[in-house]
Amino acid sequence: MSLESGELDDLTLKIGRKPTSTELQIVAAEWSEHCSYKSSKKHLKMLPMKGPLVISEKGYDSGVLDVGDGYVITAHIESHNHPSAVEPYGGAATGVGGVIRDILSAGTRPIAIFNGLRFGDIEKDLHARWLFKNAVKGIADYGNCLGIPTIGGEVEFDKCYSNYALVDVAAIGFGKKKNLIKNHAKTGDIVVLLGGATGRDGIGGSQFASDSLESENRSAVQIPDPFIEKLIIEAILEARTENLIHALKDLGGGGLSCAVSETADALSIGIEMDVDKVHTRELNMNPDEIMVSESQERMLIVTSNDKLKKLEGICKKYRITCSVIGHVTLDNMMHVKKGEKTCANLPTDVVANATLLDRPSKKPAYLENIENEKKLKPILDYTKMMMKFIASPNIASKIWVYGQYDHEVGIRTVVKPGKDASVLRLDNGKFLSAKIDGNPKHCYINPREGAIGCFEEACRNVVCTGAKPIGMLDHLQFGNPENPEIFWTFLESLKGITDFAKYFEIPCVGGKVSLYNETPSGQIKPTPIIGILGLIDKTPLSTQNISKGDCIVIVGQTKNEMGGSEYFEYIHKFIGGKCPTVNFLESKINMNSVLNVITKGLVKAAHDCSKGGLAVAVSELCMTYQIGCNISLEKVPNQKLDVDRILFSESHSRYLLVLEKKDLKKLETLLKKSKVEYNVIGVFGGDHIRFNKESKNIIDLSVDKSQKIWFNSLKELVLHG
Amino acid sequence: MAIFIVHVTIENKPGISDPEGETILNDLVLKGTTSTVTKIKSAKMLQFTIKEKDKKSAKIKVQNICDELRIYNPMVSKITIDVFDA
Amino acid sequence: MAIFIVHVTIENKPGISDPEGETILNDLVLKGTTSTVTKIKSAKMLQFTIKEKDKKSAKIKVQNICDELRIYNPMVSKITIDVFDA
Amino acid sequence: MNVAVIVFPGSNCDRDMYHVLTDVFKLNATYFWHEKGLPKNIDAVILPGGFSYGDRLRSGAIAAHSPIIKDVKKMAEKGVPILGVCNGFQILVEAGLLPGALLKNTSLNFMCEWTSLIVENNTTPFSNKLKLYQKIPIPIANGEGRYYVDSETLKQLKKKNQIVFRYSDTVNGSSDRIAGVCSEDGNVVGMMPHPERAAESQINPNDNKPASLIFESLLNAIGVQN
Ligand SMILES: Nc1ncnc2c1ncn2[C@@H]1O[C@H](COP(=O)(O)OP(=O)(O)O)[C@@H](O)[C@H]1O
Ligand SMILES: [Mg+2]
Repeated sequence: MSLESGELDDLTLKIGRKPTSTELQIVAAEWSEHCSYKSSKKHLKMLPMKGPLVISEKGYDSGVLDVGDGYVITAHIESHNHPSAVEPYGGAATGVGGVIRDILSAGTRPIAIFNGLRFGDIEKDLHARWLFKNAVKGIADYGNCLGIPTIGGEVEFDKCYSNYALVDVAAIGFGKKKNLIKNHAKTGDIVVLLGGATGRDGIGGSQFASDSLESENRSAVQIPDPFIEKLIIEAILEARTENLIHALKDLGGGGLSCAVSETADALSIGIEMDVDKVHTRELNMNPDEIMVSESQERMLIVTSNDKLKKLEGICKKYRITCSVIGHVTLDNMMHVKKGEKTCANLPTDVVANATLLDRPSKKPAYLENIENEKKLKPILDYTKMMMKFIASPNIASKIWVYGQYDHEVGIRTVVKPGKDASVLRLDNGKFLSAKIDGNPKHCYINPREGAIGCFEEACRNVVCTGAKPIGMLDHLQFGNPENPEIFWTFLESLKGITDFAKYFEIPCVGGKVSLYNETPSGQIKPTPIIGILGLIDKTPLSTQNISKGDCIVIVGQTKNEMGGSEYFEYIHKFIGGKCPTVNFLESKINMNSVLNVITKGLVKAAHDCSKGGLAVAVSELCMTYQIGCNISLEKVPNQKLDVDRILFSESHSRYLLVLEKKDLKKLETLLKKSKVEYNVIGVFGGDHIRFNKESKNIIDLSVDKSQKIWFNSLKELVLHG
Repeated sequence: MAIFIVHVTIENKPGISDPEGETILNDLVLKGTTSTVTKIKSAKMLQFTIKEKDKKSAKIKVQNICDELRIYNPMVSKITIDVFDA
Repeated sequence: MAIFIVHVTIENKPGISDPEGETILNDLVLKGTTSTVTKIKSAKMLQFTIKEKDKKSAKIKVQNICDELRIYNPMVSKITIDVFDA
Repeated sequence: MNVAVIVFPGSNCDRDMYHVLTDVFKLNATYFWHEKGLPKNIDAVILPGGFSYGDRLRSGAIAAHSPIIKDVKKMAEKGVPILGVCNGFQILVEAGLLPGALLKNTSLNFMCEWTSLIVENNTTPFSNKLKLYQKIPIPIANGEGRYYVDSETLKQLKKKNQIVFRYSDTVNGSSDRIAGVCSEDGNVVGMMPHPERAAESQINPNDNKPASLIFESLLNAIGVQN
């Protein structure tokens, strides 16, 4: 672990002397990209962070939203890409552990986990398959053991992730507003480290996450212990209820170095600590190792001496260790001692605030001609093509994944995974809907429009359950920021997200930046992920059967925007074309009208149109509800497109609505009034999914057969190749 | 050709924690009546039955299988291979 | 008193199916390049470090622990105990 | 009427069970930490699901040695209704209160899905309100849920009417599709599926009545009028 060249001078200048070895380690951890956001922080300020429901407090690692009646939800997103790429099981599992502790730090109980998974081409690449299988198992074993339901996510495969993995995890917490931890501390308060013992595992992890995998330090593996984490959750929540916690911080990247310096900096205090007081797992750990170890399942608590006994009692009950490692001082210094000897004594604001960078950016050369389309080979048999498409890893049902996650525990899950967004019931009678989405294929072609598209897609998914988006989480994952072309794609995505968030007044309540996502074969495609939280005041739109004679209505225009579509990439092996663009006004009108008709109880089901276009969205409805349908493609509002473009364009702002015929008039009146583009495109019934154009049949799938393939192909691929 | 039984023991590398072994020790064994146990490490074992010309080649084959098919992840675990006559 | 390492191997009794071993054999090993493996059985191993006066007493102690604390479930599993010098 | 909900380190369905007992079925329920003893005036005991001791060694194997299990055994002898759900079932089996073993699912994966049970014995304190062969839509969520008994024990189970619930389809490879069993006296019942996840219409996409009857059976058994 080391500082970059200029940074050593910077540090020496700031503290007026040569740093000690421990100081170097502490600062290197805290000034790493992962902990300091030095490349991105200046720019992240553009995101709108305030809103009527947002509660901001100093020192929170997660966003807090007021959901009324004295309750709050908290949310956070993290990734664990580098560790998962070398040890998918432990990397993914400890990723879940980390984000859960961020939720816990606010004093709320974690109630849901989301995961976004990205790997290379699992059809051909055995290593990618191994990574995928083990990452899923890691998340399952960790979340299931904690008893926190993993209720949603996404899975995507793309060659750009070969020999690599993107593992994103988001978590949601819930609690009483009055129980939120109001981080504070006063001189004489004590600093307690609670949880697992500190070992040599994960040393240098945060810096590892900030390096490219090429130069990886493979010692940074972390072993998950969900059982300890579960006990920590219960102990912390009990201590919170008993008012034993003044300030709370989880230990993540950078270990004690970051937790101590950031807590001190956020609360404008100093902390003096002794590494000999830290409970360790291995003998003879030196101060440097103890300060930067990233051993999992640890929390830092500031409390007062008179509360210590009670806190120790709780820890004893839950059989977890807690050690008093230091105390609060007045001097805004982070003073690390080993017994009597001083190892480090640094101003906390110096440690916690790396010098921010203003990196150069430049539009990448590859974007020059990316929108030009090549001539495609005509598809002779669309039915056959659809069967192949439905079985393809990106389109196939992800039931093999979410079936391994306990998504029911907590008995809040009203809408289960497998639909657009999952919905949880809250204790105040309201419902929370949430989904995360990313789309690197779109973002590669147009980082700005692609990122906006992810944002809109996540909103659409939440809207389809009847929820109004109230908050957003963003996770910006890019390659090496020192490359101006990469940095340009980062800035473009960020600007797009900012513009959309401002237009829709959806505050950003949390986020994360992960850079240096590159492998020897190159940079990953820009992969921003957006998580949306939506609130439902009355009833969510949940499972009702679709019956014969029910109508299907599409809201929104289908446009000639095939760039980055699954159809271009999977069927035609072509990367290019113009990617879908969101028209903000149209997006807003469509979103509001769909919410309106759902709230009025007019629709039985709503589904958004996204990956794979209309053809896949309609088929998903049919396969999920086990019923056939007849679709007339000429009725789909579009820009005079060929059939394949109507079928497979991934234009945004489109929704499919299912309703009883008797409600159609009312629906049309409402939709007309709000001036949305829409049309009735077909009816349900029978056991075949049929797409026709001017009475000519284009696609004809048996519901049973396609459903089997759609449900099973991912599992078959993973287990039996 | 002869038949061999090959035991592959997969365990965490030294220095890497073993939460399962620790829990079995602290929450079960040390709560029992025997107090002379000082450590428990958990491991996984696979017993291969393989037809090869000799012990050496049986061992090499199994080692290759374990490496190629990622039966274990060398980042976290190490394996020990013992060959026995069937 | 001396220190011994005692290996307890817990495996399914004959007749009890072992889906794990079968899956590793069929979906992994036999799809690879080696075809001489005819069977794979999975087992769990616990390595005890114990302080006892001799090997024999180490073995008996561990056997007792396994029986009393139900380290294995006798309806489905059997154990093998091997003692080594530390 | 007082129902004890036992909490082990790693239990994670305790709060769900408590909610259903108290908020839905208006029973008096109390949590008991595994190191405590059980008072005499307990009318029923429930061991909820979760991952006691992180499922280490074998699910339920370590928790079965908890101090409270001694009292649970005493209650079992006295005929007090005792229900183990999921990990609670595994603990009862490991503690020797119920026969058999719970092995890894044949899929080798954790499985969380909705399935359907068939009632095979409606004389226990947890099934007396159900009809024989009635179907119950209910979710499972486990990794080691494959119930196993040897053929001799199976014969005994059948003879003594100890099979309480069967899966209507082959779900995880359980012997004779067994999903739940009871003690010879019938007062101790263990089941892998989660009735507490199926008893409310809001979270049950199918029909919550049958699963509710499991709790109403308990009300009936301990003499609560409703
Ligand atoms: N990794 C995962 N974990 C849990 N649920 C998942 C995962 N991947 C997909 N799902 C679920 O499968 C369904 C379909 O996902 P996705 O294809 O991403 O939907 P959409 O196209 O609507 O964004 C959703 O309910 C989603 O939550
Ligand atoms: Mg969707």
